[in-house]
Amino acid sequence: MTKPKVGIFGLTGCAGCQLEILNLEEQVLNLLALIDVSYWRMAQELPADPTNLDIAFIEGSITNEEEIHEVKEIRENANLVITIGSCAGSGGVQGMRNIMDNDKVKAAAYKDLSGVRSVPVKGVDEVIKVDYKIRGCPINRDDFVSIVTSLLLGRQPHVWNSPVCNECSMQNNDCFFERTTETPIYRSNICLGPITEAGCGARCPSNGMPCDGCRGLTSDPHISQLVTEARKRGETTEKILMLAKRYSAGSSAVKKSFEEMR
Amino acid sequence: MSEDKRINLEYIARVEGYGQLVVDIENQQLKEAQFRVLEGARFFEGIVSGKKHHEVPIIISRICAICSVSHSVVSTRAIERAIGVEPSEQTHALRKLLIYSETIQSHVLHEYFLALPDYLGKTSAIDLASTHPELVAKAFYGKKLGNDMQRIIGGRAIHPIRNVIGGFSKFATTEELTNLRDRLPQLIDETMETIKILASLPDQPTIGSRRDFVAIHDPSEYAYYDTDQLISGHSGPFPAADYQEHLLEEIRPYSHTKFSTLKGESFMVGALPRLNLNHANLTETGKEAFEYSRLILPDYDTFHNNMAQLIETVDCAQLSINLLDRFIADGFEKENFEYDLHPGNGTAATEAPRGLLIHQYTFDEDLRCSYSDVITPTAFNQLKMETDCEDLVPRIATKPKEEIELLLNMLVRAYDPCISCSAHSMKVDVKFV
Amino acid sequence: MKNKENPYIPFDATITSIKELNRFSKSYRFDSPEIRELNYEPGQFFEITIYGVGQSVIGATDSMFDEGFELAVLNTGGLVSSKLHQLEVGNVVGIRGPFGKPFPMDEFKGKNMLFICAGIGFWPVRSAIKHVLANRSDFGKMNVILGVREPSLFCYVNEVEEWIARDDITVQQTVDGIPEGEQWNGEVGLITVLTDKFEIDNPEDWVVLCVGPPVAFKFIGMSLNNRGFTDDQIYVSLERKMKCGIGKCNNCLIDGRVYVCQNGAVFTLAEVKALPGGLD
Amino acid sequence: MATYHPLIAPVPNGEDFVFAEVKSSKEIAFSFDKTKKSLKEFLLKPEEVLMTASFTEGKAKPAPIDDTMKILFGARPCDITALELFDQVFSIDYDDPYYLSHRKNTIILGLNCLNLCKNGFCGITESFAPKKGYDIMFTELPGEKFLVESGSLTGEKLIHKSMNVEGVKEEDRIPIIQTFKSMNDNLSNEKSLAGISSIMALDHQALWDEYGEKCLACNLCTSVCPTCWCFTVHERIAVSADDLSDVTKTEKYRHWTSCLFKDYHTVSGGHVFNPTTASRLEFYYKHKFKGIPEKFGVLGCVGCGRCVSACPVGIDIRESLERLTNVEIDIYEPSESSESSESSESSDVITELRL
Repeated sequence: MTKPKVGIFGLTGCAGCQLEILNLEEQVLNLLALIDVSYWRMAQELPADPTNLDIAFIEGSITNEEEIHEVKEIRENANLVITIGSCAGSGGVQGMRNIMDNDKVKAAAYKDLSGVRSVPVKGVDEVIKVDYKIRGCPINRDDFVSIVTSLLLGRQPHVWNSPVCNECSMQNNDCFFERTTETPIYRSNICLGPITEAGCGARCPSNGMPCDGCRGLTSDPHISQLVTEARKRGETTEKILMLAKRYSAGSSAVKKSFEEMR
Repeated sequence: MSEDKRINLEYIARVEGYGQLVVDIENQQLKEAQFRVLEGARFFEGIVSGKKHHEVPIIISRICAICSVSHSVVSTRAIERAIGVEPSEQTHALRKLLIYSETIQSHVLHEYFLALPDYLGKTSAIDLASTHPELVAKAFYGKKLGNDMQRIIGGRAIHPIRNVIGGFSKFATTEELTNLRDRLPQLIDETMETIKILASLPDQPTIGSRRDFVAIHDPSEYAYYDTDQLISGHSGPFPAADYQEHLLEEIRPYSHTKFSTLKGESFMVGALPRLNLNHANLTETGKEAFEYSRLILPDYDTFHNNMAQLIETVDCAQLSINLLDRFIADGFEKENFEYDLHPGNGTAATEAPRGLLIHQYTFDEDLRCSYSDVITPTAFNQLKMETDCEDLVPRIATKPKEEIELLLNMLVRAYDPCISCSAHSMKVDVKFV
Repeated sequence: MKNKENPYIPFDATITSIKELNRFSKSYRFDSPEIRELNYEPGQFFEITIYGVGQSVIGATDSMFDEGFELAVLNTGGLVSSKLHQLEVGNVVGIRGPFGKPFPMDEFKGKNMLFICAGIGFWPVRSAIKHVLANRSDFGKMNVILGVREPSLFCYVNEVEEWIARDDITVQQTVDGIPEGEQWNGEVGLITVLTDKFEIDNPEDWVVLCVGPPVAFKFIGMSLNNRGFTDDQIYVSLERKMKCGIGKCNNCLIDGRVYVCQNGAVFTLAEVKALPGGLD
Repeated sequence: MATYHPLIAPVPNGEDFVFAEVKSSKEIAFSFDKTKKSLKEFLLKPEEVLMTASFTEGKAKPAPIDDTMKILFGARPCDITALELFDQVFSIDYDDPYYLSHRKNTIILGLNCLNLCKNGFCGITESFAPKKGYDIMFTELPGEKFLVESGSLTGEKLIHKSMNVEGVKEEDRIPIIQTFKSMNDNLSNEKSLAGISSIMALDHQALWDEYGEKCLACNLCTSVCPTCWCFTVHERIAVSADDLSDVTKTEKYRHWTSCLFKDYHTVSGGHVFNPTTASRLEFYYKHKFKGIPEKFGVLGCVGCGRCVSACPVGIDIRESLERLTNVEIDIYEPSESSESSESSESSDVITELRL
């Protein structure tokens, strides 16, 4: 087996997905026995070679013209392009400014906007073809390992195709919707588990917090049913949709799913 | 012989996020030094506006993965102050434990993978693995332990889940805590050895400067988490809530970027400033580590931030042992989340691994965020990075270009800068060379 | 399978040859000690496991011991079929089976046989055709109708030509259309253009084996009804999601009660029509 | 013997009770309504590896089955009734070695209900007094005593070995007989699901459409249900982030799935057989009330009401059964006082059991 040449790229984001790869700890060395990392700015000194890649992993979302140019270059230089995390997959949290009053958002962050150049936040697949998306904010390392080994063995990565509720209900978690008691001060009374793709092991519900949809929609999201139920609990449609797009306002596909629902 | 050099360290590798240091040297004189951030703006203060109190910490921790615990902890604390929540002592202790975990994880990552390779003439941690496998093994041990602590206490290594407004949404089991407790002494021993190694390396770079530093301060302990006071080396303590009056932000003519200054001067935040200002409260184990380091305080040498991080790693490990012992013995009390929330303004200051981190929020009648201000350590340090060039370049300007590049790289890396976190608050003006 | 200790465990089989059937499909021949012991009948199916990838249900495409054990696979782009298309001679896969009810070939003895094969439906029917050819004197007349989307998608072309050359079997073929650049001198139109004009004398002497997409059953059934066939003379094979193959996991249930893997996959059209959702 | 086996029993979990391993009888919640989930997770694991093999070489072998003997205390009559179905499902035509091994190695200690539980309607489904399926059935008697009935040889041995048994007096049985009688009288005398299977064959599209509009397809109902056993089977490369050393290890594993998921009805190539939630709910009800009775001779519902408690959007199986059968089903809300009151006292008897 020849070692595939891999590049790991970061656009705009928190670097958490790359850090999650470093969090493989000593297994990073075993990973390096399987792949040839020829470009990874976070962990390597120059010179690095971002050309002729078998696999390019991209983290972070597109927020300016330079990044549009950069991803196009990555696409030209890589056989497979895989996004890691919700920023690269669907815009990430910073994408929320797409669906807010953009001028107000910018003004709240900077007093003088003259030096700030930005474009609406985009997931990478808005600009180039993406072969696979590793979901989550952040991704989890088991997912990453499973996908990398799948690719090495010429196997398509596994897709869950069911909601977070599937994994959540296998554990002894309390359902956030089940309870009619008052919502505690620290959390929302909406759980996005029913419309969010599984694969995280129901991480947030297992830690006492409702799912906030970081892995994106399932292939069969029952959005209107969720909105109906949440409205019964006193939420406005607008707020529910804002919550549902927390990690995905930079994706036109997600936008379409919500429009279809209306 | 005079030579004009324009050194452009684009993509200073081995820092989290992407930054650029442009240094113009003309006739062996520094003409201009600019530290720039290449990442796109994310407008976090804008994004959280209008969001409910409980949504803000989840979103704001995404500013930076490596400091996500600090952002989560400082934002929940600031919001609690704003809306009238006073969590239990247990919650404060658990948050401290989280911060210690993050500090251990972050310091170990930075020291072994990002800083030490320079001191040992290596280009990367991977390179280091071939000649110093024992150092790499230590690095993985400490980093994994720090991460496991964050997983077990916070629910996840990156972007913790369990730390919420008013307390914790879930607690670790005694078995989990005992497992962590039993692994910490080895980290202390190994870090002590590394301190001795670093202290014994000859010909280390130094920088001649006496610029000020700032950290949070608590008279009773070496503070990492939320105090009322900030303290500076030259001018003493002031209330954390008044940070905007003391740590002024100003515009400099040569740059669009905002700079934090203390009385118009640059200052440093991070491990070295904390050590300088709070060393009296180190644990006994921490003091032992300090002895091995051979540092003499006050220490203004930015390069020594690396050593200070190692001392703090030991100190945090000891503080963690103390807290874990307590929780193993006493268990956890169920949290009380019953509060009458009200609108208001609140500030919290904490120490992220790479320095002072301040969040301030205002919430309206609807408990939606109407104002927020986040100042990250890398933003505080930005001006200091540039003034350090003014201090360092004259001493090294006659050296070959490669050596100057390496030294400037080491200088920037010593700050352990995290550019992801500064990207949201700094203006970006990218000149691609 | 009944007495096997653990019905979930496949046996290993090595790929001995691979043939390209058309640009989307390949056929695979396998061998292993277990395969040589294998006993199966036309219409039964197997579950093929690609270790570490997944499992897929595939009907047998030949008759027992004629040419060995063979399965044909269309690359749908799915997990298993796409990986199967990358495999090479010598690779190992896992096989479980046979599963399901076969075509009741013994009951058909003495009958005239009409085989209707829409698209890849040809493959499982082929095993029945070969069974009849191997026991030709047990059966009456024999007609085969083949339909594919376009001429280049016909499979087992040499074999079909051999059948055409025989005088004890009538083969008719049609294509839905002819894309530019392809040659076809035969019939053009959906498979019902052939069934619509199928000449029969005594409908009760006939049995029809029809495999294709379920949606085609509706139209073919109507066409055959018009020619005088009743629904209980028409045998079809249904496709459903199958995971365990042994009636436990419920994925292949129709109408909450009929297990395709155990009660089928072969049904008469009459049975299917009585099943709500059967023709979906 | 009981002392040496792990004991699983109901323990409090937030507002609910769940089955969990306990170290001492003090942890056991004796006065529990019913556990939130059924006991099926101990017999049909949420996820179970069936086989291990090599990616390149195959050589599949069965995964080792955890066959340590366990004792499960606190199975309610509805749970035990459901086992009658499961026992058939996993042994008919083909033996399922995983289920059968767990079943064989789990000693089931039942606990009769003396009160109707929240949302339960076992009177209608006649699943409040199973005749078999347990090793021992306990019934709480006045005076800190239990009536014990063995349902198996193991149970009988256990009773004689580990308990102080005194003869049963007829008056001891009176309260139990009365309870059972009242469940029968009040609920199933004139109310019965007989004929439900033919009712299910009729067209109830309006009902399915109405539920389809509400249903989140979250699968909480199927996951808590003691009679739902749908699973799916996948292959995976069993490489974890903690061990990347051998990337050719593979596993065939199964995990619970639900007929409410689109994926459940999707075949290779992408066709979806039950594309709407309404059609999936129809499938769900038809399986429980037509398919299962026809194949196994029992109802696919034991009236435990767990799905009613679990449903986030308030779909109530009692309401749907009422609408399907025109049989009115009493909705019972237990009051505080009607819950069993003897918790700590009764532990004495259990201690003697040396669980």
